[in-house]
Amino acid sequence: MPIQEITTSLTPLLVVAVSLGAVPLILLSSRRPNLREFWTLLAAIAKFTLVLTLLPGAQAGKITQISLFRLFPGVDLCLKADPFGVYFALIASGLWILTSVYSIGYMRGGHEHKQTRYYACFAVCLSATMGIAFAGNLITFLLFYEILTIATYPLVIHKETKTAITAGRKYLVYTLSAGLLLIAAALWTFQLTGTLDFQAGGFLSASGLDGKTLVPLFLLFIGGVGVKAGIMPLHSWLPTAMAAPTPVSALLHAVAVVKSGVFGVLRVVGFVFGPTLMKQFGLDTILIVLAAVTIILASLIAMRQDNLKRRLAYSTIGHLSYIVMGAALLSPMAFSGAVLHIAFHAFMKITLFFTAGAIYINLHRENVSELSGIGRIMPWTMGAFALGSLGLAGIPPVNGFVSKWVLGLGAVQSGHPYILAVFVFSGLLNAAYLFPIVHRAFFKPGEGLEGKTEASPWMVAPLVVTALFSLLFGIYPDLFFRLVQLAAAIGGQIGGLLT
Amino acid sequence: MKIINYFILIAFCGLLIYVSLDLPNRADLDAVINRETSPAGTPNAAVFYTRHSYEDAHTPNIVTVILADYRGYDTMGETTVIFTAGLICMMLLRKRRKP
Amino acid sequence: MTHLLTNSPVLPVLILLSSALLGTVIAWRRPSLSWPFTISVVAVVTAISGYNLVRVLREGPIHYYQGNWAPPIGIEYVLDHLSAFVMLVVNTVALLVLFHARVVVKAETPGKELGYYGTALLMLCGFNGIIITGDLFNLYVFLEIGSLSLYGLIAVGERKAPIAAFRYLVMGTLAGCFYLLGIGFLYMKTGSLNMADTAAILPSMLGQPAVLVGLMFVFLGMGIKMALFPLHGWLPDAYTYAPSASSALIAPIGTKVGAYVLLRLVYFVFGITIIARTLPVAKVICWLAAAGIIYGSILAIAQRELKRMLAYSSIAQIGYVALGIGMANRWALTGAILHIMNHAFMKGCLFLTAANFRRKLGHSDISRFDWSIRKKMPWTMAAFSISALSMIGLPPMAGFFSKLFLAMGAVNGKHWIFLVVILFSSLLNAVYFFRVLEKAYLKPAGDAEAADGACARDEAVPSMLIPTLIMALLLIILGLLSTVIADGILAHIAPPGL
Amino acid sequence: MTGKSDNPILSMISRMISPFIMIYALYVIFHGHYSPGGGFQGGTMLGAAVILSRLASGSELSRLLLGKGIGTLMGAIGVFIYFGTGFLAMLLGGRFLEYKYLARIMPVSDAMARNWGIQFVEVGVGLAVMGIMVALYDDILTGEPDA
Amino acid sequence: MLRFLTGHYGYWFTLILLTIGLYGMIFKRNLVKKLIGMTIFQVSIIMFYLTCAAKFGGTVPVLIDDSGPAAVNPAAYINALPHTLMLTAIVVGVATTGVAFAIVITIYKRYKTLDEDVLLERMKKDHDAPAD
Repeated sequence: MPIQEITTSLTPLLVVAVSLGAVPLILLSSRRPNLREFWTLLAAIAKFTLVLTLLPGAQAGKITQISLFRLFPGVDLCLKADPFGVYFALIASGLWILTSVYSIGYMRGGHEHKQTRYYACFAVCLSATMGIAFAGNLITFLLFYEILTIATYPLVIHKETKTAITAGRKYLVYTLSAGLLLIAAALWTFQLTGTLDFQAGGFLSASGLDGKTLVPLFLLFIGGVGVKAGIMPLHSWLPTAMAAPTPVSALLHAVAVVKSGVFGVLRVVGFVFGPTLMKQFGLDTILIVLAAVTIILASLIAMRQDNLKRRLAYSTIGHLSYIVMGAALLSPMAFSGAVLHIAFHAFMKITLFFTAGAIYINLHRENVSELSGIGRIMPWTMGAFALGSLGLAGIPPVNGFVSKWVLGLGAVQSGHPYILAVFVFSGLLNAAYLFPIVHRAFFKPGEGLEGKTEASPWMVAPLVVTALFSLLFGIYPDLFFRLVQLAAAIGGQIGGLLT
Repeated sequence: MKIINYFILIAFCGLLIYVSLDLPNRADLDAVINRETSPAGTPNAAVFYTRHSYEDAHTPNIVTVILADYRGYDTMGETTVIFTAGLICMMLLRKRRKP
Repeated sequence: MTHLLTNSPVLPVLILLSSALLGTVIAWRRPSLSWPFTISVVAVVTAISGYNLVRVLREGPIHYYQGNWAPPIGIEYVLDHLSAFVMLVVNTVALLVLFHARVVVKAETPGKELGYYGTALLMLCGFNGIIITGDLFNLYVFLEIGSLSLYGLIAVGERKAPIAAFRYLVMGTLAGCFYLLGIGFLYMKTGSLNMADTAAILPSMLGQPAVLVGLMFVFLGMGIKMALFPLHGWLPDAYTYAPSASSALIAPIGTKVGAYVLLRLVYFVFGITIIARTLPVAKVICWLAAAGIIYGSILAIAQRELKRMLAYSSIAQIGYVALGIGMANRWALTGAILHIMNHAFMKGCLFLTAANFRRKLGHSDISRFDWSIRKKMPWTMAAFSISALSMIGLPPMAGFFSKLFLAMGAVNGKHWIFLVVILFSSLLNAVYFFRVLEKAYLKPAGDAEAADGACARDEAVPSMLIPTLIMALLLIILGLLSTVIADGILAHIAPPGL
Repeated sequence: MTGKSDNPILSMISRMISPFIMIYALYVIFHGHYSPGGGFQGGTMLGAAVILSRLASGSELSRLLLGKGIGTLMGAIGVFIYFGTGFLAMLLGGRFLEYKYLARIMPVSDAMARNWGIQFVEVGVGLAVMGIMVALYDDILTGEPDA
Repeated sequence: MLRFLTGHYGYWFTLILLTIGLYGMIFKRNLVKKLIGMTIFQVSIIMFYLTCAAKFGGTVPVLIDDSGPAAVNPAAYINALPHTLMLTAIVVGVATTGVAFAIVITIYKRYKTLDEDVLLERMKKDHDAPAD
């Protein structure tokens, strides 16, 4: 594997700590909303800039890491900012800024209760996500993974209605059991190899293990991370959790939580098992089948949903499996496609969720069938929605096209051309369940819309921005931070080790 | 429930008889407890007491010496036990004094 | 003074004992004196046991001969890493709980402070003696001191308390008698009462019925004392009806001491290898513990009364410790000892919060909890949440790490079933703790927003709140440091055959 | 039973024999070195003597013999004598309960120092046992206070 | 065989006593009878220890010759250690019984019965609030 130079610095720790540090401030200023939300924004921006400082190193393929005290015999609490981690952290923290702005508009517009708890938990979630991104070994990963689980729970049940509470319970049962599976997997791995440090190309490949051990171990791992990644038999918490307020759905169920899941899948495939083992014992086939089934089924189910957010949730499930598929294909191109899709899908999907939230706050409508004609009164919002749906369907010039294209190339490169069929078919399905909404919004006469206008700028601005980003990335993918090169580098780093 | 109790009782009794068969003969002079040294070669406490109690404490009554000197700590312990009992009875039963 | 410090191993027990006597004499006329006196004494004792731990870490195990009679002639105190560590934990928890106890005791057992604090001191004295002694019969004596005080501390409780105490007394005395009978058989075979000496002699008479039955009786006795699954009958009522202060004092420490003695005897007297070759005690312990974990957790779900729920969860938690003892490998042993510490703090914290609820709300009935108690006592609820998360075993709380070690032990020993039990049980814990948390934090739709103002802040007094919060804080700190502790202290515990 | 017994013979006899019981108890305590006996046995007898007078002539009268509620205190003092003896040895440079160090403050040989130490201890035990016996009797007789 | 019987009948008596004590503790529904069973149990354990202490030709453990350790013949005196231990055990038993009776008196004062079955239903009857 390529020798990477490792520098020690506090920055990863600061990235994790900054929003945690914001929590007490947020709690203390619960009486003064403006101050409270100032803290949130400040933390968000600080976090983003801190991640930016890590970026050059990552682009140069360097690793910035810091090892704190012992967490488990032989395993430190280790935060390691490798290119992949920095990439994920960049997306999450960047989108947090927009989401915070949006949340302010949403929570105030909706006169939500317990906003302090909301912002505090939000900050904790982001810290946990950063921790997951920078986790240098499985135990650290586990630590932040569980913290994320718990910190998300109050957000899911935020509304405290019956449905929200049941959704929260379901969420807890799924994610806690997943965490337990992950614990079992990690400990078993430790028993087998004596180390848990992530390593490009996988550290399990060093130990000569046979399929009888590896397949169950792999299934344990996938069970552990697959719940958050929404792989098909384990997905059903995700649509239920849409009971949460829209910003939560937006950030956590399009960016932080689910993306942590797929991030975990990529970590497991690329950094625990490694392409070689995956291929050798046909573990990739398991993953490919799961992903393909999920992609198709999710899209099919999405078509039958009338509730907009549920439809988006199923679309999310489908697109997460694109990423899983990219991981399973085990070729450099496929990996970089998956990595790209993490970012691009985040932009598109967050746009759509923002839109749904704006519609809900503005018109109190959340069913597709009620959206007739709203395009005329909310042109910006629905325009953004249209862009997002184009992207999800994979139609140029929106960024969804780029990542899908790279994924397709990866499929060919890794000798699974038939996967292309899956991609194309699901693309059609995407179009089939998203375009009708756009059509209905713009070209059907709506009723009960008299005197309604565009939603508050606090909400419209972020969603327009994300939509524009999607467009720009589609036109010139390497626009910001040379994301594509970074993704390609990561893909090469993981997939290039296939021997 | 009663069946279980009977079972417990019978099991207990059987266990005791089983173990009693293994115990050395009563008052047997060469049972382990009466030997000079234990199987591991360490001195046997009981014999040591018998031999040394007088020269150690100028007290013929071996029991007294063991009670108050060799194993005096035990004795203090159970003096404490009985004091504990007194204290508890006081706590449970004595009329509270008016403050 | 320096000379006294060379006697430091025996000092905690002596100080506690003498101060129980002095306290009775001093506070005879003025019972109000007894609380400050007790607190200062326990603080001193805690400091000394901390000093002992440091000393052990510096000098290695210390053997202290009472009356300078070398074993097996006399009684020896063995201050090794294990005993020093457990002793420090026990005294720290007791210090915090007793600090918390002042208001509760004055309210729940008025006019009995004198006897109460004296008995508490004697209980601590007994437990310290049990932990540190190296003599089988001396252990029995101090076991009786501790148990008698427990009966008393429970019996002063509410109306039903004496009945619970009586059941506990009968069971406990039976346990003591079993223990006495067991060491009687051992004495008949070995002619020695010293632990190290017995451990040296036993291998020569491996597998003889008397030794095995002796082991069985000792195991039975300790099983009752530590409320191992089928022998737990006394526990729920005792914890529920005891005065809040007592249950907060007993739950963290009482059963742990039984578990500690079991660990001592199984690992250091009989030796795990001998047991493995002759009698499947280790296996039995494992299976009983696993059954107890499931049983306790499920029954805890069914309870309405907070203290009762905690009592059943104690049965489950002691199961973890027993499981760690039974699985008999280094990971599991470390996990068990860590869990002795962590559970002491968790349960202590939980019972302290229960006491705060009883003090402020007048009840600790889960079905009567609602969102208002969070408004009334936010800090107590915060402490409760932290310790609940810790009980469930979520990072970064302490419970997570001890369970991690135990699970690693299960993996290491290839006990897949026990691994499943350990992991699955934390889901059950989640069920019965989140039930309480939901009630406390979520407002069911329908309650008017206006009612928010209705329930003003009504937090427990500082003397009750501070120890609760300290414990909650310790849960996080100890959790993150657990591996440091394991490497620094517990790694030195080297029972033969491990 | 708390009232004065109206049976003259009982009170007469008890008052006659309880002093003798006490004397014998003291003998048992102090002669424990040379014959079976010692603190417990003697202490129990002392307690028995007091309890006998309690039984026969009621607690009002027999309180003259041993005040009510003093029992626990006596117990504490008795245990403290024991503890003190051991602790004194510790202060004088030995281990806990290492009586031979008492020779530093007593003009006797080590062995005799042990002898004396045993003596003190036995007295303490006797006192404790007697006190607690009587205290138990009194408390159990009183029954639980009406809260 | 005869040697074996003479050597073991002592144990058997104590074991029978033990079983009787356990029977009392398990089967009797009256608390005081339970206590009696408990006491029998303890006393029989004491007897067991004392049975172990015996020696053929051994006499009371009070030395009659004071001519140094070597001269003393341990076989001449019965084993004193169990006796000492049992002095302790006796006192422990007394203390336990004392506490037990204190508790029993409290129970009787509150429930006016010592029969376990009656006690259980009276416990069910009174729903008294927790002490506070």
